[in-house]
Order: sequence, then structure tokens, then C-alpha cells
Amino acid sequence: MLIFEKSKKNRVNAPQAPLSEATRSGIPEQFRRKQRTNLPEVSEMQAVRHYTQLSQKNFSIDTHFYPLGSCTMKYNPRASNTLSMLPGFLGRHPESPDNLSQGFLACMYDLQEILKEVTGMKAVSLGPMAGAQGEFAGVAMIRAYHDARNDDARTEILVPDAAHGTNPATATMCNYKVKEIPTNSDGDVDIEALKAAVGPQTAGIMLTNPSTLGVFERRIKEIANIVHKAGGLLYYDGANLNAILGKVKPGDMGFDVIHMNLHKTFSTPHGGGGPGAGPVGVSERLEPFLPVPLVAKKDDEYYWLKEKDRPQSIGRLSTFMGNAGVLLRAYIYARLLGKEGMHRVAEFATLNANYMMAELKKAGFDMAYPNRLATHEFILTLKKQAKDLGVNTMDFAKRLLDYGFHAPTTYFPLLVPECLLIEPTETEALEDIDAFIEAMKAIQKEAETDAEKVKGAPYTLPVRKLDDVKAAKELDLSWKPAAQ
Amino acid sequence: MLIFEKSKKNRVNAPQAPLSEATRSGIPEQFRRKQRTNLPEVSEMQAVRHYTQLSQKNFSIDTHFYPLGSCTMKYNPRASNTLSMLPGFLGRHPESPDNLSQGFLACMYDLQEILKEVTGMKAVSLGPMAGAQGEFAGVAMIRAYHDARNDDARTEILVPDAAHGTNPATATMCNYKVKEIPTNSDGDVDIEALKAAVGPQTAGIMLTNPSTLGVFERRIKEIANIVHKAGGLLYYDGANLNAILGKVKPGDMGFDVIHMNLHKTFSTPHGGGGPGAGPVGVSERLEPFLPVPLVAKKDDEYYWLKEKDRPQSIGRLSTFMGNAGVLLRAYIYARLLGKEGMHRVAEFATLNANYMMAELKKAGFDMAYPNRLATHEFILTLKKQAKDLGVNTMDFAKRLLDYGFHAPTTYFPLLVPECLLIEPTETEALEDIDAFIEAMKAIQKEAETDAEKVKGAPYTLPVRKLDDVKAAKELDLSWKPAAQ
Amino acid sequence: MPFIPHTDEDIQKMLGAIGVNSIDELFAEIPNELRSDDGLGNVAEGMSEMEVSRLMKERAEADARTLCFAGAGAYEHHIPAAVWELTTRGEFYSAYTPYQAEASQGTLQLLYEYQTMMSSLTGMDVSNASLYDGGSALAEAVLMAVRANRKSKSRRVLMPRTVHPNYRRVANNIVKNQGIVLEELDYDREGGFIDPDNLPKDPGDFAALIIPQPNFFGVLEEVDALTNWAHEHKALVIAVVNPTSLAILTPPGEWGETGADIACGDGQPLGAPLSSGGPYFGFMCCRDSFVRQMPGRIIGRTTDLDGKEGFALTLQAREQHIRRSKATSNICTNQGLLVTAATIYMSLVGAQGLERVASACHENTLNLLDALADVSGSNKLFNRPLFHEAVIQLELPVEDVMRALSVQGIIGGVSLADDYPELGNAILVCATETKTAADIETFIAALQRIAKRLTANACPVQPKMA
Amino acid sequence: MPFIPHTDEDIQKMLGAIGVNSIDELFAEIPNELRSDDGLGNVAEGMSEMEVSRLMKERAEADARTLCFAGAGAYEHHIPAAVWELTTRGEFYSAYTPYQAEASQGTLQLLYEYQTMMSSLTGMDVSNASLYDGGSALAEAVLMAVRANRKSKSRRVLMPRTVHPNYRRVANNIVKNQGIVLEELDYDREGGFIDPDNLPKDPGDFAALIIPQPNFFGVLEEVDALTNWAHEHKALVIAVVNPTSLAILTPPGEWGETGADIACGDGQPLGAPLSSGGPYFGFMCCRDSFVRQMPGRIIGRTTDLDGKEGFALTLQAREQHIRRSKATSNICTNQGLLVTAATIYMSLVGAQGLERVASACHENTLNLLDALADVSGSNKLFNRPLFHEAVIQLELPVEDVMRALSVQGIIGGVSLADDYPELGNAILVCATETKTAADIETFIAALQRIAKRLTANACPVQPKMA
Ligand SMILES: Cc1ncc(COP(=O)(O)O)c(C=O)c1O
Ligand SMILES: Cc1ncc(COP(=O)(O)O)c(C=O)c1O
Repeated sequence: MLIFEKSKKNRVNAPQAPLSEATRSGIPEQFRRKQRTNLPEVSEMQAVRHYTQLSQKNFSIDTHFYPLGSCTMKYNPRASNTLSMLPGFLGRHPESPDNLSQGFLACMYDLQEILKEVTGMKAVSLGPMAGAQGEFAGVAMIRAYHDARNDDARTEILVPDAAHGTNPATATMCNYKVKEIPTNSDGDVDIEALKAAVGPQTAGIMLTNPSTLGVFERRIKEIANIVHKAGGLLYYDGANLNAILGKVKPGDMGFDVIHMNLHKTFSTPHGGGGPGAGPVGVSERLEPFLPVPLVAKKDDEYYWLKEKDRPQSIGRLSTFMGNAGVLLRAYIYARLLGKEGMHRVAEFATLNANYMMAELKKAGFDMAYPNRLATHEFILTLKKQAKDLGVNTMDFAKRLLDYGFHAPTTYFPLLVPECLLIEPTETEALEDIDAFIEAMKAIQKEAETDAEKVKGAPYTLPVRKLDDVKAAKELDLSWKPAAQ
Repeated sequence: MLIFEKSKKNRVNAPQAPLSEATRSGIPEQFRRKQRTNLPEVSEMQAVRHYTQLSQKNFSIDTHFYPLGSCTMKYNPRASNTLSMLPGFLGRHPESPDNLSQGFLACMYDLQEILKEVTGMKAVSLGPMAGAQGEFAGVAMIRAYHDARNDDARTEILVPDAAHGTNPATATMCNYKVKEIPTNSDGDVDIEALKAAVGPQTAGIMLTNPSTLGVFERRIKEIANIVHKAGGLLYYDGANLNAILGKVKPGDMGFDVIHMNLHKTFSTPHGGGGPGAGPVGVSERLEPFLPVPLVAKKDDEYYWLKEKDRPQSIGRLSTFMGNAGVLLRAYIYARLLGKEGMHRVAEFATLNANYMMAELKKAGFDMAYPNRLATHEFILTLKKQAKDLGVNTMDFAKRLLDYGFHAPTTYFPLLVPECLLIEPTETEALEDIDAFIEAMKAIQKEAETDAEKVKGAPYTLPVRKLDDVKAAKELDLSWKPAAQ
Repeated sequence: MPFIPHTDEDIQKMLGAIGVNSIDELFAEIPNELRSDDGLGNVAEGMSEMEVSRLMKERAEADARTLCFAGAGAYEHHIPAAVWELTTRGEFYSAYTPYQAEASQGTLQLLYEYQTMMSSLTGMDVSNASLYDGGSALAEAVLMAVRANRKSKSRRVLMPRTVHPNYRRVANNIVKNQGIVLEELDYDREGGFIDPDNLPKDPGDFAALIIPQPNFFGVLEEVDALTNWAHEHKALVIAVVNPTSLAILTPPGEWGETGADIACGDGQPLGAPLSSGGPYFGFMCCRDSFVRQMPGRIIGRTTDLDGKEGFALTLQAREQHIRRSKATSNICTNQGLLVTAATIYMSLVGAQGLERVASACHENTLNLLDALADVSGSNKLFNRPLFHEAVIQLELPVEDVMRALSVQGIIGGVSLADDYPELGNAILVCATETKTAADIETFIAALQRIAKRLTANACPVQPKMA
Repeated sequence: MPFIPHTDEDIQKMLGAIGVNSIDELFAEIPNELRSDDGLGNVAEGMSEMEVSRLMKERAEADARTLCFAGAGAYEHHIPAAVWELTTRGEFYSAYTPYQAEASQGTLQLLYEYQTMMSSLTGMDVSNASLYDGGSALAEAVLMAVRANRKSKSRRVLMPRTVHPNYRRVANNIVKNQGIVLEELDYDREGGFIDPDNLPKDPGDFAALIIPQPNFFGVLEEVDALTNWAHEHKALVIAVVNPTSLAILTPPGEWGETGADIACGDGQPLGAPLSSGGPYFGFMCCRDSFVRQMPGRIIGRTTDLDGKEGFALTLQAREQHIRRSKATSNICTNQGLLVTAATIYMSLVGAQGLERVASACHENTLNLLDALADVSGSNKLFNRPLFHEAVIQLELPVEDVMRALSVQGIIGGVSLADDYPELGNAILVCATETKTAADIETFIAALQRIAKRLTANACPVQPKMA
């Protein structure tokens, strides 16, 4: 039942708004709204009950194992939430002057420093509000760099075919043409194809390493050389830093610019869709172009650097300071972990993924790259099951829900057919990983003996399989009051 | 699965305790524990997931209509929780000096004043930690009063047979003998029986008005006269003040002492069993005996009154100041409501109960007191159903759970057979009350056509009907590790 | 180990199953010369939760207890306690984007309700499920308008200077990469608004006109006339609005003859704390006919195998994960949790409540203006109707006044010196419903003291007696 | 209307269904002369949530930012953030006592886990599901011991003066009504403990001996000798313990030859904030054989109709709602939510974590004592091993010192002047794991300054120069 269906005209939840009508207006009739909005009219309890009940219909990290590949669904420490919501932080107006902002600025400055160290880059800007905006900032800096050198022949961005959709979409937003580079059968970039593709028109390449195929790109230095020699820059999609935290730095691999998804590696919550934070780090040559605002420090005083302090900056990409509250959460997490904790993240994320891959292999499942080590994630393909049993990846995924597991990422990356991209993260216990493996085995058995059962899943959730085609065809995007 | 079954030896949730071992001890071996405790060893996420999942197995006000008679399960405003947990309140040590406690003391003083006004009593003490302890304080004051007058013949407390179990139990704890007074067929105290029972041995009478039968005791003045003339005092069990808030004051009815359940009328949460708060109010003659501590005010400064300031006090009943945090919640609620809001509580609690009673009557259910108006609650008896259909009150109650309603209070008060004591409270909407009535009708129909189905309920909860007899016979009160 | 549940035995068992001897072997594919195993020298050691709590409390404390009369795109409203107590429930807080619809009906239904609320507030047909913030939502609206305008191929968009300066910057920083030009329209110095009578008679081909309401100065624009003018020139209209104001102001869907085409803005006033500028959320609504041009996620109502109602992401073919380089935008992660808060906020205050909030804010700003009128050397600019915010001109240097106020913990508004130098010593002030008469008095008294002192200091001859 | 969902139409419909014309008619049975319809004159009008928030924030603020070295039964520990974020989830927070077991498995399983944890901590067989607080739990333990001791009919119970003075008061205020006498045992002035060698040789018949560990002074009692002595005299042993200490101290179940019979105390250190003294919770554990004499609720594990494991209230026949005047106690509502917090707290810190907390507190108090040793005019009393708390004797009047400290926001401990006048100017101090070295320095520095000043003021001849 929708909240609107619980609404009744003239029900006022009085304490939540001023109790008495305002007596002055001064707003002429011509500017005034004629008809009241459809906002629900419910009591406080009705609202609380409605949204409490709704929340219970969700799978989440706090309730379920959620091995969604490329999403790093690990535990979000509650302290990060509680401490980032201290009144002093929540109440700070974005235009609050520096002398009333030293506490907040100190956190932002520290976080910049930590992220510099983690990525091996020269400088970091915290502003971008998610991974995709970080990518935008990065590619816009690449454009600004070439522009500053009057090198306007560079019209193309190279993107491996395994790349996340945000990569090509970002290149387009920065007015670059996208050229796809194929992957070889081991999951590495096809170096010969790359060599053939680069040229004076190459503005740069966008890479993820470990790639979204769940493997580490071994010839990364060679790739960097090829692109750099052609005058292009290297962009690192750092959405998936979890596997290499403390182990290897993008700066050392030769990257010029990187964005990080703090809502993955730094464990800020995903909130059912966001918010995230996508800070960018750059090598020396891109430093002047970093988006503002930045935080600087002089004599133990922190202060902002804005447009006027950074004339070559690509400017600001958010009205104020990006998703400040998310940045605070990431900072708290980083302080809880410390350097030794960061190493451990990579180690145990990798251990969990490799263990899971090994056990699923033993159980007879096919891996996309069976000869590779897994990073923090790995890809399993159900091509065989789809062909022989008529049970495809989506069926497995839905059936996993019945077993109490959120499904891994399905049908991504696009180049592996019938794939599941599985990322257990370091915060899951062996027991839960084993339980997932058992569920996969059980579903495999079901698929062999009772395929229809698997294909009809899920059975135990608030709804059964939803009709996506109908959703897109008979668009119903908002509730309308019944005609009165 | 129990948290202990998720535990593994030497799993340490490091950030929650000091990270390094203490280096000094000074505690001799002879005093030291030899074997580590069985406390669970789980990760933070495992604990969070476990208790989040457990919570979802509960019915609660925030998720369900919960018309548990005599319990006043109404909405607990979230602001009461948030504001009572402000750091300044949570951090205040109970021995904090007065000059560092003016904020807290002001709240307590104000609350004393509000409760005086609401009850019509001369003075109020906030210390008692629940209704039953309020009762204890009240009866102990009655004893102290008689003792102070050297009137030691008074050995009996009168209690109507409809009384809550805490009333006779309290009388016993104060070393009084309990004499039960019967109720007449209209639900009022049997005045003739009362007259016969009082005498020089009568220390007092404990009454609830409205009584736990859901009706207002009409001859309360007469009762007061009878008891007072015999030299006894009148105790008002104010657990159920919700029906009369602002409408009639116990002080005006002639009561000498009253306790209130703030966790009912003043909407502090029940927390799955507590905490509550059971302040006591007294008339002038009992004032010297009030339990300490009390809060007083002089020249805009608030200060504590303790044992030495109140030589005749029955003393303190809690280590410090009772359930201070609950008192804050009640205070916040009182300020949100204001005087007009308090009147409304009684009005709408009464409207809801009478509407529900009227509709259930129309649907063919039998009321225990069909000729009376309901107060905030009313009693329905399923004697007929039990006899004719073999479906008893407990069966109805369990089946209601399947329909998404918490069951009303069952088999209380003891004197009405097969009863349901139903208290909708003022915060429930007509729609939800109607839905409950429909569920009752549906279950009645099921009972007529498929009694076994009703008797097997519930079917849709985390467990089916539990075996209480086994629980009491094969006592299993704590988990034991499997022998290693 | 912090957040890691493995015991030594677990580790041994797992390594055995993999067939390696150490965790380190699992990193064997990383070329040795790239490994940086001791490379986090500049990162401090881990702290316990207690230690981090102490640190963060000290820092939060350092910035607390200000009295704030700044608005300028971020407004301090009362947020009912229930909003964040519910929003931070683990099931909302720690869920991912609802890719498995059946396991995410809570979030999905809530988003559908959100879309309904925003459609109603703006008077538009459809809403998406959020963008990052107000500034970037405007950028997306510009890109969308250029894509969607079938009648014009122009990449010119008219941007009034009465739009928030940072919105203009963000929009420009984003859209300029695609060769889109935001052409400024100057404002009327008397009214602080875009005077419809002074619009270019022959504006040439342009894709869209942006109309802020209220505008950055708090002034109400002549939205009907502007909308009609743009439509007459075959341009689309992009409304930039404050959602609270929509409880009492004409919604974009009803502007002019046929309404605005796209409405966007920042959702912060709907339940998001000031929080240093974020996370907030951008909202975007449009006409039915443009829905396939809209960026961001959209939720649709549908049915399941049993015919039961349910909710799912829909029209995903617009998005980057399907359409890749041809997507309507690169946005992926949005601001879901803030939308959760906003939806709960709107449910709690309700239709009437939001009107009261809007009216109370507006009234409070009028009270502030009255009080400022008595401060000598302070002068309200612009003679037009306003909502909830206003520009004040000071006789003294803004920077000095603001600094002096800040020392007393007062944020006296936002200086316009950098963005509108033509207005002299101007500040933008705002008093939401959270400000009491006493707060206003505190502000005024401080201002008067400061004015006195600064005037005295500026005095060439120092007065003899203090 | 605040918290009331009725519209005017609803009201009319409902009145119609009942068959009355007004809500007022529903109160017809209340005699007219008793009605007080305008009787709440002294109660202020309702406020909006925003207004109440402002009021409460001001008041909370007024008492905030103290540096606290007081313990004395209420200890400031770090509480993991997850504890109260989970505890205040509506499903725990707003549920009633689990009377319908099937609809309350969350609370019931949690309570069963709690009982297990408390049994393990205390080393006792069984635990109940909580009592009000430490003091009243001790009162219940005394009543229970008198009921349960089959070998003695005595109503005498021996109560050391090393038990918390307020616990002694509360216990006495409650049990004296039933003619039970708490006979004080004095303590050794050197050691601050009950010297087993000085126990009465012929104590007469008594029902129970109470043994605090650590005692109120923080001193460790000779629990083994005391326990054996009581048992030799056919008395039961009631242990009063600090649950944190049990992570490192011998649990009552292992005291002496056969262990204590009942263990009780205050659960506050397990996740309850200081909060002005409550809500905390009392815990009580006992031997298997006494379980039917135990007051309060008890949860048992059982099975459902399908044989599935489940949890339910059990042994209810002890309780007031069944047994009425013959019940083991009148307790009904207990402290469930605090037990919820404690259970989550214990799960989060775990077995090793609680040891670390206990050790860190103890170490911090030792550090504080070292620092105090350097303050002239301050002197540690008692030469026995201690845990986590200690008595300091000052040369200056306690009241003056405490007042002077409080002006600087420091709570320097708890004065013992009223309860132990024989100790002179004594205070009880405590530094939990929450105190840093800097905190201790602040305290010491303030104490030194104050000592100097007070000594100077007390000086008959004022020194010439300040
Ligand atoms: C590899 C990769 N790149 C980029 C992104 C985009 O990040 P965001 O969703 O924060 O915009 C994601 C996350 O979805 C990703 O997995
Ligand atoms: C009528 C009545 N009296 C007394 C009590 C006891 O109150 P408490 O549970 O707070 O001890 C209750 C509540 O259960 C009650 O309903």
C-alpha cells in the first residue's frame, strides 16, 4: 500500500511544522500556488510504521550477505554514521567562514593526505560526488591538459571492452569519441590491438586495474608506456581499490589520474543507491587542473582553495563541497583501519574471493578465467547451465534470493556470457561464504532435477519475479489520485 | 541461530575495546578469573546482522497495531528518543554537582509540576522505576503514615478482585494481608461487600479507576468516604491514566496516593519489557513520606532534596534517580502535547475504544459489560465461542497475529472468563481499527467453518505455537557450549 | 582484526583449499616492482572506536554553536527526529542500488512515492530518482534540453545572472565540454530580476531558457512572462526551484501558458541537514514526452508473476550501463539515502505542514528585514516581492563585518562581493523557521555594536572616550 | 492534531456508529462534580517539535562538557556506536513485554542470549531477564535469600559497610517492611575490607551474607574466605559485583568451596550511558536449585508445533500476574531495553574485548593514583589490592575542593564525607578507559591550583603578593 493510500484530507501531523499559521505574507496572489500538493496527510505514527515496514522489505549488508561484484558491499561501520552525524558537523553551513570551520577542514585535509598516500598520486580533490563524477573530473582534466598545450588533435578516449558503462559515458560527456579495445582470452588488454589503436588522436585511456573481469592487468607498465609514448594520458578507474589497498599504488603503475569510490573501498554506505564520493587524485602534470574546492593548511590553520586561487582548475562540479558527510564517513573509517588495517582489507578481500572461486570450481562451476588468480572478485559463467538445462544466470540469481543471499552482479561485464561477478569482500566470515557455496550447489542440483522451480524463483520475497517489460511499456511512474 | 553459534574462538572485534593490552595489573593471581567467559566472539558486522535480523522478528508499535489492554501501546514520538539522548543528558553522571546539572534538574522539576497538575495531588516524586515500584512506594507511604501515628492495628489492604497482580503482590511486599473485594455485575466495586470488609484493621484500599474492567468506577466518592471513615487511605493505581487525562483528577476523587505509569500514558517506549517510570503523587498528609530524591527550586536555581532534607521520607528506592532517561522522554512528550493535547489524549482514546466496542458488538461479539461505556479500553468475552465452537481466546489471539495484529490482552482480568481486554489508544487511525474489526469478523467466520485452522494458528510468524509446558518442565534457560 | 572475522584456523583452511601457502601468494600476478607493501608510511596507525570518537567529537565541537543567517542554496530547517532515525535503519542505509528488484521493494516503493511527491510539488508529469545536487542537476537539465529540443539545434542556452553563481559555474564546467554555451542574461538593478520587458527582441536561435524561482536574491521572477517568451521562441524552459517554496508558489508545471518543460533544483531543504554542503540531492522533473531524455534512474510500478503490484527500475536503456557511450548521462550512483530522508520528511510534514514551513520561513525573513531596517547603514536592495531570502547593502566593508560577526559565532549571511561586485557591500540574508525573535535580536545587536566599532575605528580622529 | 490521526469526518462517523452526539457524552459515567475539564491550567500549551528540540538542546548543553572522575556505581565507558543504533530500532524500542511469544521471538531470543551471557560472566547457573537497578536488585536478592534458605529461618542478613551506601539504603527501605534486618559489618580501617579474621566467632543464626566485589571503595574482598565462612554458618552468600570486573576477576560462582548462591549488581557498565543514574538495569543470577525463588522474568528455550526451536517466558507461576499476593516479587515491567543494549554491547566487545576494557580501566585508575601521589595533601587510603576505583584522603575540606573543581567542569570524584565521616576528607575516584593521560593531567593541574589557592586563603596572614 502506498503512503498516499494511507493519506486522508486534512490530517495534520501538527508537531512537525510550526503550530500556527504565519500571519504575514507579502507574496502577491499571482505568484501563489492555487492547489495544494498531493503530499501525504498521515500521522507521525502512520509515517513511521509505513517506512519501517518498507525498510524490512530490503536486503542489505546489515541483514544479508551481498556479494555484488564491482560494488564492494562490505560492512559499513556504525561509528562512521554516528560520528559523521555529530551536531557540529550536521549544523555547519557550507558558507561558514574558515575560522568557524577548523574541525571540519582538518578532517578534509587529513583525508586528502591519506588518499594521496593510498593512491600514490601527487594531489587529491575530494569534491566529486560519485565514481562517475570522479571520472568526469578526470577526463575533463585530461581535456584541460591537452587544451592547455594547444594539442587539439586528441579526440579519442580508449576504453577496454570490459569497462564499466560509466567509462564510455563519461568520455562522451567530455566530447571524446570512444574507441573500444578488446580483451584477450586471459582477461588482459589485447596489447597488439592497443598498439594499433593509439595515435596522435589519443587523448587517453581509461583502465580499471584490477579490471572488472576480476583479474590484475599484468602488463600495465607496458600499456602505460604505449599510451604515454603516443602522448595520451592514463586514467585509472579506482572504483575497485579494495583489492590493492596498500599493496600497489596506481601512481606507481604510471597513471596520471584516478578516481576512487569511497562508497566502496572506504566503506561508506550505499544508501539504496547513493550517496557516494568520488575523489580524484592526479600526478604532477595534472595538478593545476584539479577541481575546486581544495583544503590547504598553513601554520596549523586550514583554509579553502577556490576558483580564484586555482586559475587553471576545471572548476567546481558541485554547488558546495561535494558529499561532505560521505567524506567524513570515509575519513572515520580510514582512521579506524589505519595503515595496517588497509593492508588487511586487500589481503582478506583477496583471500575470500580466491577461496570462493576455488570451492566453486571444485563444485563444478565454470570460471571465466580459470587460470588466473582472483583479485577481490571473480567471474563465473553459467553458459553451460543455460544451454544444457535452460536455467540461466538470472534464474540462479533470483533463486539465490530465496536462499537468503543477495545475488552477485549479473550479466556484467558484458563480454562474458551468462556471467556472475562475485565479490565477497573481506568482512564476510568463512561460515557465510561456505553457506553461499552450499546454496550454489543446491541450486545447481535443483536446476538439474527441477529446472522449472529455479526458473519460477523467487518464492519467499515480498513479490515474485517482476515484469520488467510491462514496467517499461506501460509506464507508471507516479501515483495519481483517483478522480474525485 | 544463537549468537553463540556464530562465535569462533579468538575472533576479536578489535575497534570496540582498547587496541592494546593493559601493561599494569596489580591484581594478585588469587583474585583473577581462570577461564575466559563464553561471551560471543563475532565481528561487528556479525553482531549487527544478528540483532538486526532478530529485531525483525518482533511485532511492535512501529510496525503493528498493538491493542494490548491495560498496556496503552500508543505511538512513542521519535523526538522523545532523540532529544532524551542528547550528549549532555547521556553524559551526566548521577553524582554530578547541582551547578553542573541545572539543565537536567529543570526538566525534572517541570515534570514534577506537570504531574502534580495532571493528578491533582499535592506533591510528586519521580524516583520509582516502574508501576510496581510506584505501588510499593505508595503502600510503603501508607504504612509509614500509620506508623507515624502509632496506629499499628492496620494490617490489611483491600484490593478489588479485578486488580492487576502487582497490587496484591505489592501489599505483600509491604507486609500487609490482602483482602479481596468482589465486583458487581456492572463492573463496579460491590459497595456492600466493601462496607463489610473495612474496619480498624484496614490500612487502605488499592483501586484503579477506570478499572481494569475498562469502566469508570462511578461511586468512587462513596468508596472514598467509606474507607476514609474507617481510617484507611486510598491508593490509586494510575497505570491507566490515559482515559482521564485532563478529564478528572485522582486528587479530586479523594485519593491519598497515586502512581503513574509514564511508559503508558506519557508514551515512553516499552522497550520489549521496560524500562518504565512510576512516579508517585500524594495528598498533603502523605507528603513528608515521599521517596527521595526530589527536585526543588529557589531563586531560579534547582537543587536536590535527599535523605537529610526529608527525615520522614520512606527513603530512596533506586541507587540514584530512578529511570532518569525515561523521565526525560515523558517530559518531552508532555511539552509536545501541552494541556490541550492531554485532553485530546483522553478524548480520542475513549472515542476509539467506544467505536471499536460498538462495531464489535454489532458484529455479534459479546461484551463483558455491555451496558457500560468503554473508557480507553473494554472487555470482550469469547465464552460462547469457546463453548460452542471449541475455539478459545488464545486461539483467537494467535490467529490475529496471522492477520497482522498484535493480540489484545488475554485472560486478564481474571474474573471475566475467556476475555480479551482491548485498548486501541488514541494514536490509531480509523482505518486500522476497522481493519482489526474485519479481522475479528473473519476469524469468527473461520471458527464457525474451520475451527482447526484457527486452533493451529499462527502460521505466518517465525515460529508456530510454542510449547509452554515443555518450556517450564524441561528448563533450558541458557545455552551451553558443546562439550569439547 | 577490525571488521575482519577470520581466525587463524579459518585462514589456514582457506589457504589450503586454494592451494597456496600464504595470502601473499595471492598477489603473485602483481609485478614485483609495483608492489608497495610498506608503502603507507604517511597513514597513521589504526585507532579504536573510542579514540576516533574522541577525535571527531573534538572536531565537531570546534565548529558547533553558530547562529546562522546564511541561506544561498543551503537552508537550515527543522528536521523531524523520525526522519534520520528511519533513514539510517540498516535496511535503507546499507543496501545497494535496487538491482534485484524483488529484494529491494522497500527502497523501490519509497522511490516511486518520492517520484510522485516531486511530480506533485513541481506540477510536472514525471520525476527521476535523483541526481547529485542542485548545481549538477542544472547541468544535466541543460544537456537534456539541448538533446530534447526538437525545434532547435542550437547549443545556446540563456542563463540569467539571477541564478545561483555556483550553479552557473557547475553547469558551465560540465556542459562546456560538449560545446554548449551558457549565455548570461543580466538582471534589472532595481528589481533584482529578469525584466521581461527588457528581454532581447530578437534573441536568435536558442535551445532553452533557465528560470530560477525564487532567484538567488530571493526575488520572485515573472515566471509566466518568461516562460511564454521562451516558448514563443521555440526554446524549452528549465525551472530551477526551491522545493519548500513550491508549497506556496506556483509550480513550474503551471508557469505561463503551457508550463515549464524541465524542473530541477536541490532537494536539501527536504530533510537534509546543512552538513557542509552535502550530501544533498538534485531533483529533476519533466514532461511525459521528455522522459526518455531524462538522466538518472527511474522507478516504475509493475506486477509480478502472480499479478501482484511491485516496483522496479525502468527505462534503463537510457542509462550508461546499457547504452554506454550513448547514454543520457554517465550518472550511476545517485543520492538515494537523501531521497529516502526527503520522502520521509515530506510524509511527516505533509501537504499542510510544508506550507507552514514555507510561510514561517518567509515570515521570519520579513521579520529580519524589519529589524535590519532599523540598523543604520544597512539597506534592503530590490523592490520586488521575495521569498525567504533578501539582499542587504551595508555601508561598511562586507568582509570586515562578516569577520567581526564570525568571532561572535554569527554567520551574518553570504557576501556577494565576489559574484556581484556591482552591488557594493552586499550580503544575502535568510532566516528560516528555525530562527527565533531572540536570535534575530542577537544578530541585530551584534551588527549594531560592530557597526559602531568599525565606524569608530575608521574615524580619522579617534574619539577621546571609549 | 499531535499524534492523533482523526479527521473531522472520522470523528463524525465514529460518533454515529457509537450512537452519541459528541465525544463528551462518552465521559457521561464520570460524576459531574469530579470533572475537571479546564483543570490543567498550570500545564503550558503544546509546542512544536522544533520548539521542544530547542529547549532540550539548551538544557542538555547546560550540563555538557564535564570531565568526570566519579564512579561510585556509575561508570563512563565507551559504548560502541552500533549498540544504541540497534537498540533504538523501533522493533526493539516500541515492543511490549513478549506476552505473545510467537510475535516476539526477536526480544525473546535476545533475552535468552542475555541470560547465557550473564550466567557465563557470573559463573552462576541461571540468570533472570533483569530487575530495575543494582540497589533494588540487592533488595530482591535479600528477600530471595531469606525465602530460599531452607536451613535458616532467620530474618537477619549481614551487610558489610563496604557495600555501596545507596545500595544499603535501597535494600533496607525495601526489605524492612517485611521485618528483615540488615546488620552492618564494619570494615577494617587499614585495608578498607571485611577482614575474615575479624568476623564474629559466634554470629548467631543469619540467613545470608552479602559480599561486594570489588567493594564500594574499589578494594578487593577476601571473597573465598567470606563465602566459606557464611556457608559454614548455613547462611547463603549474595554476591554484589560489577559486571565489567568479572571479565578478569573470579566469578561469584567460583568463590570459596562451592560458590556464591546469588549474584546481583547493576548492569550499567554494559552499554548503558551514565544518563543521570538511569535507566540502568539490575541483574540477578543464582544456582539452579533456587530458580523458582528468583524474582523477575525468565526466558526458556522450547519448541513449536512443528518441533522448531523457539523462546518463551517461562516459570511464570512465580510472578505477580499469576501468583498475585504470593508472588516472589511485585516486579512486572523491568529494564528490557537496557538488557537489549547490554546484550549487543557484550556481543560487540566479546570475551576478549571485555577483558581489555576491564584491564584498561584498572590501569587508568592506577595511572590516576600515581599522579595523585604527587599532589601534596592527597593521600591514598587502604593498602589492599583494588579494581578500578580508590579512596583518596585530602588535607583540605572536600566540599570546597569539589566545588572549586566543578566550576572548571571537573567532577573530581564522589565525596565520602556523609557516608564515611570516619575517613575524614575522603573522595572516591575512578578513571575508566575513557580517560586519557591529558585528562588526568588536567585534573591534577586543577587540583594543584585549587590546593594552592585554598591553602593560601585559609592562611591567617594573607601573603602580600598573589
Ligand atoms: C568499475 C566501476 N567504475 C565506475 C563506477 C561508477 O561509480 P559510481 O556508481 O559511484 O558513479 C562503478 C560503480 O558502479 C564501477 O564498478
Ligand atoms: C493496572 C496496572 N497496574 C500496575 C501495572 C504495573 O506497572 P509496571 O508494569 O510498570 O510495573 C500495570 C502494568 O502492567 C497495570 O496495567
